[in-house]
Amino acid sequence: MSFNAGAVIADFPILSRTVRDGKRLVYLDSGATSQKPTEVIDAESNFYRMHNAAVHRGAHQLAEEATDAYEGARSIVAQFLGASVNEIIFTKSATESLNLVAYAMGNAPAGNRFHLTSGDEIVITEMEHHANLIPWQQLAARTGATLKWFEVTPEGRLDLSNIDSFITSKTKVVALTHQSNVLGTINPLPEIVKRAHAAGAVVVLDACQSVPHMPINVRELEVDFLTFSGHKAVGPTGVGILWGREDFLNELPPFLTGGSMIENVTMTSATWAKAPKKFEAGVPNMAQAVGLGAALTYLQRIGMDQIFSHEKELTKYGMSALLDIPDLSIVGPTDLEMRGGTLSFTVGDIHPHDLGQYLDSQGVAVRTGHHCAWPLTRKLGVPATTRASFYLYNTTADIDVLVDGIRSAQKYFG
Amino acid sequence: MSFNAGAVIADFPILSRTVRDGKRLVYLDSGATSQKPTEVIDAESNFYRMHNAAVHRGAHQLAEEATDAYEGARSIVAQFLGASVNEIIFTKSATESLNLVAYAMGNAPAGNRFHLTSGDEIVITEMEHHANLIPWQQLAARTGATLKWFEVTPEGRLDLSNIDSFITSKTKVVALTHQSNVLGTINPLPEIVKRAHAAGAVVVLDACQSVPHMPINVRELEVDFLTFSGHKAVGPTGVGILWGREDFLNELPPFLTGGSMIENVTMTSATWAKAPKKFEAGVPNMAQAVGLGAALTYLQRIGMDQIFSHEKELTKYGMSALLDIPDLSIVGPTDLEMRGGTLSFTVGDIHPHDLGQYLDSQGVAVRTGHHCAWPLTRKLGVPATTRASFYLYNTTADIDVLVDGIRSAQKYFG
Amino acid sequence: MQLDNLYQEVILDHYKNPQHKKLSPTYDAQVHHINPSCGDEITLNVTLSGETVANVSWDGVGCSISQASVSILSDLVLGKTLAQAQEISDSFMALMQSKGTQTGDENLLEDAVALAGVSQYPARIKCALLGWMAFKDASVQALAKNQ
Amino acid sequence: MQLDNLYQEVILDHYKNPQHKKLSPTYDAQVHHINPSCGDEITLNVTLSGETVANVSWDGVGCSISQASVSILSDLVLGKTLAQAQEISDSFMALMQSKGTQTGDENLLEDAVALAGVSQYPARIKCALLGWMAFKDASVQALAKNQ
Ligand SMILES: Cc1ncc(COP(=O)(O)O)c(C=O)c1O
Ligand SMILES: Cc1ncc(COP(=O)(O)O)c(C=O)c1O
Repeated sequence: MSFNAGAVIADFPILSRTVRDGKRLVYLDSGATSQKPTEVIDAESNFYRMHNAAVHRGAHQLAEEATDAYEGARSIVAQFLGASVNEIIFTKSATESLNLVAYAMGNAPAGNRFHLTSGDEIVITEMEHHANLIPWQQLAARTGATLKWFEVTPEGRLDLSNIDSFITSKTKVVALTHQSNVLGTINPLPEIVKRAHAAGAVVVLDACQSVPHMPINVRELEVDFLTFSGHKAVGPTGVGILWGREDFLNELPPFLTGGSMIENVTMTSATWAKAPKKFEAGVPNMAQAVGLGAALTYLQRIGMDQIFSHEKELTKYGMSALLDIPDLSIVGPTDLEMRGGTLSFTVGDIHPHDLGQYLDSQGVAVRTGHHCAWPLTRKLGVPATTRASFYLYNTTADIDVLVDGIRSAQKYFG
Repeated sequence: MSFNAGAVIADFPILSRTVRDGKRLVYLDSGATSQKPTEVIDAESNFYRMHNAAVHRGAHQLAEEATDAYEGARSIVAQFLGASVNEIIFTKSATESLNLVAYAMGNAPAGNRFHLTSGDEIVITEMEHHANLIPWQQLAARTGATLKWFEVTPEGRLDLSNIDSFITSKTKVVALTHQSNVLGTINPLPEIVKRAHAAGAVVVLDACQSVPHMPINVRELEVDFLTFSGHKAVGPTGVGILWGREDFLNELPPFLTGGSMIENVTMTSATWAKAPKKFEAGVPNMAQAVGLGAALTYLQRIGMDQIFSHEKELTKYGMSALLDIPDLSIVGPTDLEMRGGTLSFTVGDIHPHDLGQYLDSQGVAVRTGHHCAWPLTRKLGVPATTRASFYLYNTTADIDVLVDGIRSAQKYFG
Repeated sequence: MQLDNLYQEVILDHYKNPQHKKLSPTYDAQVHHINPSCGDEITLNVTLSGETVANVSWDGVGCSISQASVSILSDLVLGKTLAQAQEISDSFMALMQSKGTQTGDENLLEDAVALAGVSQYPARIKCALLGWMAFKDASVQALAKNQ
Repeated sequence: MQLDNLYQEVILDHYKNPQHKKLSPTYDAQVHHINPSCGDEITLNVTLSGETVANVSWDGVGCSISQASVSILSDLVLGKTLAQAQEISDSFMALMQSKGTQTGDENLLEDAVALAGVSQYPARIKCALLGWMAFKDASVQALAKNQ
């Protein structure tokens, strides 16, 4: 391993606890949510202990300090993504971010670039998380636009064979995940973005499973909107990011309305501040934004390329160890190109829920079910899978415990 | 004082810090956001250190513990409000809660109780915070419904003289604040609720400025929806509550869509879980919900009636001390009946921003401006006011510093 | 191992040899229930004769707990009156909510007491209840239809 | 007291005796700017003669910083070419963003250097800039109109 896994583990207090009668915690559920290093936990606490006040609203010293801390966190996020500060919106989660874009587009009047109507098309994929599927279903229903999707091949890749005829001048939005939270598949963005832009569509990227795990630069990706959740990136719960191109953010109507997002208000009408304020109504999740700043600073200190290659090694090790287990099938690509550290699988007739419960008894935390991508698991013909997902604090020793656990589960339920 | 103010102060670490070259911090801006006791800060940290996992989604021990902590917090909130657990929805803020209700009503199809159309009316008041004003402006614009409002008298009370002809069978929603964040006015709910229900309208209560400060029981208030923000109730930032009657929540369509709020999902359609899950899409703000549980537990231990009477004494003391200052005018009721511990005022020709800055140099944190209730301040003919707002950790000594500060500001700018 | 409280022999037996797992061609009511968090699904048919459960059959996919539980349920309620079935169901509900403090009334619950261990695993209670909820729903519908 | 850095004598003088605070009846451009966080408002008229600022006048409500700043600005730019006004404005902008590290170019900024202390109070920078932003906006509009 090119970085010191032991030192990393020591940064995460929860990893030194035990579960189920003294078993070492082997946490392989970072795809659902990541654990937090001490400095992130402390950043949030220190905000409350020292600087807490409503940002942007007071002329007093605490309000100045709170504003500095909050806007400082925005700068960190901007720098982390290669974006500019006015393009970074703090939301509560990726789910809110995606709903924000979909609802705001629904609010766009005729003449606005984001106005949708029947005849327009929204393109998604069959491997989307419900958070990047249902908001578009709803937007389509509200506007009369048509929802279309790229299908998934049995190998767990997007079938882009008909991309040129599929994304057309009718397409207004292409919304897709960067990396599947079930399959681990990394989607071929350049091809999709190029085609979408040629057709005049905007690209909305669900980067929940990529931003925490690999170096990301929004300008290089050339997408138009991008979102991720803080809690999956060693950050606090209750904070997500929406990034958007500044001119798009200024054209997009607001979503949540209320305090701090206004320019002028009368009883009958209101006008809006510029982005990012336009999209941040109310007293924001200040301590969580500050915690997310600390999280990205932590990740950057370790190095996103280091993290990516560490996970790649784990995936390689895990893939071959898992494939050695009789009756185990990987759901998703078995080659290591263009895939991340998420391994979903089935083990013979053992129901994932039972396997997960058995693994839990051995201290191993995995996730089982449809992973909020129900249409995908249905398409792949599995009602549910077991998923092990890796992060910077995992080691091959964790994978060994997983593999031993699966083998003894086979005996237990055999 | 009927409770030990010194002991309370010791619970709040930030109150022992100094500002502006060693001045004791006199925090009189709790109307904007409250400070946090150690046990709230620790509850959030401990969640991350010990129990962090995605709730409702994993079969492993951490997920069980996280779910227990999160659902335990829901029970605390329910009990605090005299509600049942399925009626408590965790949002990110009161602003989100109010947008949730307004957007969800906008999503209601014909035949649904919450469906609005032209001919229907939404009634609000002139003293609403932007968060309880703009979402209704937007809903009215989207549905064609008419927005009407009760005016405010020069004394800062609602003018309800025409209530019977104003709330009619056309009225579908009456949305109002329990206590004004500018004037301190507590609105006469029984009269309004009775009339609204007689007309068949639902009552949405913005309780941001009441829930933290007085005993509240939703069944006794007889409103239909109620919201407040955690951060104003000694809780964390990034969490708010929406309470609604269970049958109403089950009839109301969802707002944010995504993971965990579904019953079944295909590529083309989705059905919803029951409340509260229906309204909590995505991995929730778990640590913040747990922190809010700790906050309400803390408040309840001190006693909401104790807090209310403590603030009442402070208000009495503060009101008479302020009215003693030449050129100072209170904006809002000067009698002590039906008002809370929020005192807004102007001081001669000194602009509130300058006064606030001067007070800050003395260690006193107040808020200045329109307090996100711009139509109200315009109506009252003041472009801005200075606001001192009290909470359980304030004392008459704080008010003395405020009053001294105002008097020396008069000399400074005189 | 504590896990053995959950996966008792009886449960694994029912899982491997599920009872009444073949949908009857005729029925008074058919329901389809889903566990949205894990994707388990069940279809369940009920036929009444007056107020007595004349037939129960089902099909579905799910974990050992959900499959064993519906298998046990079918055995238990078949031939019982709806009132008796209700009593059994109430008792089972209480057992599931007992957080490991109860062992269950063996006279009433028979094989279902083997599911007592589930009450210590909050995430699994919904698995155990899936079939019971389906039966409740179906019997109400069947009764309504026959009246 | 540190506060004296903010409220320099010059500022309080301009606040009490604001210059050019009476809207001219005619103008090439009139703008209305608002500070949404505190509610301060300003209306500002500009008349150009070629590329020279022939007249500036304004009215508004606001704190001493915003009122003094627009008063100082009016004095400063009157009679200057737009290029000179731009140079002054750029220099003032830089001063406001200096977080107390600069004292300002007195030759260029004249009375406006008294506002240097504002740069240490981030919440007040917007107050100081309100009039400057209005002038920038109005002069662009006036130029466009005259061409
Ligand atoms: C009366 C009132 N309503 C609504 C809000 C909005 O609350 P938040 O900003 O926490 O969403 C506030 C506080 O800002 C308030 O005082
Ligand atoms: C790919 C993907 N998109 C969206 C989400 C939603 O994120 P959140 O639940 O944090 O809003 C998740 C995680 O749950 C995810 O894995």
